[in-house]
Amino acid sequence: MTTSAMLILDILMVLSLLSLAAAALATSDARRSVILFMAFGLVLALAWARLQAPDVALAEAAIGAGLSGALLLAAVGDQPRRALTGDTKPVHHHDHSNLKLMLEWTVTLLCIAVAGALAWALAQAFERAPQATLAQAVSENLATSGVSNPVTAVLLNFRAYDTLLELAVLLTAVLGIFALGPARPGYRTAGPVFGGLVRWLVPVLILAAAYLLWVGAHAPGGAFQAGATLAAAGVVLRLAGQRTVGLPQGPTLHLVIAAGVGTFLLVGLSLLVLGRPFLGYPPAWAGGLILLIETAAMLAIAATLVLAFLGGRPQPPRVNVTGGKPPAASISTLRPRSREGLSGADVPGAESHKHFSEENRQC
Amino acid sequence: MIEVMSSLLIVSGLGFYLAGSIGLLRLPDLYSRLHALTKADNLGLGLLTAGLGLYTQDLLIALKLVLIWLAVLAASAASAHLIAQHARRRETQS
Amino acid sequence: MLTAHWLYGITGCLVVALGLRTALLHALLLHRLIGINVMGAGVFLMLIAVAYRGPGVAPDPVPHALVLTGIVVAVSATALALALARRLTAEQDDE
Amino acid sequence: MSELLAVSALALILSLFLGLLRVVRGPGAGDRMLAMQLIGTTGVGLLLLLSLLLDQTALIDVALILALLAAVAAAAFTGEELETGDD
Repeated sequence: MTTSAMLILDILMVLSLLSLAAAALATSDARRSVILFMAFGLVLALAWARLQAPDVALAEAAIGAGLSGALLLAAVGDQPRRALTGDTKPVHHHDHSNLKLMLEWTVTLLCIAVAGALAWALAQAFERAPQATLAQAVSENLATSGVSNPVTAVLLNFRAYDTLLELAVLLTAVLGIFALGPARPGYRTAGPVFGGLVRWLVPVLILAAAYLLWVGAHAPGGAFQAGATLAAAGVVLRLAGQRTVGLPQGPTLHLVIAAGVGTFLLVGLSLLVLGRPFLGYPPAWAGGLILLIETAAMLAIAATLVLAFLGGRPQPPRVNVTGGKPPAASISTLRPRSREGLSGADVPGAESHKHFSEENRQC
Repeated sequence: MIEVMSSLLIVSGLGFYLAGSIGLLRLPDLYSRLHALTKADNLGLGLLTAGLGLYTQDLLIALKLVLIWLAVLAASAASAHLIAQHARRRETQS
Repeated sequence: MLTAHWLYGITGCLVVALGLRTALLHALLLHRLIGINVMGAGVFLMLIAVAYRGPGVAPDPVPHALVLTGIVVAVSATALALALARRLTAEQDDE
Repeated sequence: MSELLAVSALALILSLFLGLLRVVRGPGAGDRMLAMQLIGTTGVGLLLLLSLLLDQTALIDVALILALLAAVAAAAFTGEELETGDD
């Protein structure tokens, strides 16, 4: 009874995934596509839960069903019917419809071939005995890793190199986003209903992030999930019209962004000096060191994701006074800015005063 | 006895969920669908969490379940309002 | 016979194909980006399906860690691509 | 009791499937987001059921995060962006 119910559940889940993926990709309306992709992410989170991957389900619930949807929705609202959503440089040869059809068929056949090859690889993987995989090694060494959640042990201890490099990838992405120009102008200040939502949602998200970070040592959770949840708090603040979204300004911000890689390297190098292998924690210290690295990584990941949502370098509060900006920023600051940007630009206290009065109006 | 109670709660919760989904599909426009949505959020999840909490007999888990229900309640009320407002603004603009 | 891992694994293969096709063929940048993301999700499905060991048995944590890393990298790469697209639009508007 | 949980999970995924139909059909973006809210709540319920069914307490945490992030998604959908220039 239970097994057949689960089988039907699996089939329905798989069908939803396939049809949502197809529907999200088939439509040419950008907003519709994004919403369908968010629904896909939500069902994917359920699939991870079903396949007993709660760590992945947590990350997917925070990122797939929430953050990446917010990111894409902001991009759709950003440039209505332009490069992103209207046509840019044509990819198809519009006037050669035969050629286009041939291209489409070739690519479709290629994709079918790819799916076939992947299925073959999958069959190979399934045939291998479970003992031959790394799972055995992980469970044998879990006791010395400093944590009892095997996924955290793999990420922060056994394969710490990979996580260090991943944080470097995130850092590179932030630098790329910074290099591309200033952040989007931001959002209108929240009305009473949204303001009420923000007032409880942001503290709860921060608490949830702290909880996930702490619980990650012995249960599903950890720096990635906590970082994504913390970033969601920043995104909500941004959507409510806050400009700084709780991020620190200037050099402190740079420090936070680099905190993940920095702490990781610092720990690794200190261990080298002490005569241990790079990132080879002594078992007695492993738990503490992992928590230290994870805290720094959480802050860096959260800052990265919030900056990703801003879509560029955050605007300093005083735009006109500071000179010597990199070219990209100076071009954009020459453009006429919105009224809010101007009013906040000259008077240092104007920004906070404005928020204050707006807060009062909400009550 | 407790098992019967919790089963009853879970099943009635599911009823509200299904009613909400069917309402969402069958009702003619956004504002009436809003009405279907609230049944699933408030009563469906509420009864389900009550049933599951009773079933686990674990105070910590029951507390978490109540927390989740409250979060969904507050979040869905606010977001349904925001979405309806957004749709209305779009309508009046065009 | 464990059917769940086959079911989800094969779905992963199909999802990869769907995403790849859009990423290669679609004219709009945003759709290509979503296509790439869908493709990534397909790969994740395959990896998690390989890690699955059936009900009541602890799954392999290594693919889980891989997918976790992949999700976070995918979202930051998407953000970078969106920022690039925005800059591209701004440049085209200036012309 | 585990039979009841399994059948309940089945009923919820059916409910989710119906909600997904509305997400696919629309017609407006608002209708889709409203349906997203419903499938979000259904997903929360399903996660809670699965946590007992598969004996994985951590799925309750997943349900909490999903519930919180559904609100973030709705906020992102309705947020009104400021104009860039004065055009």
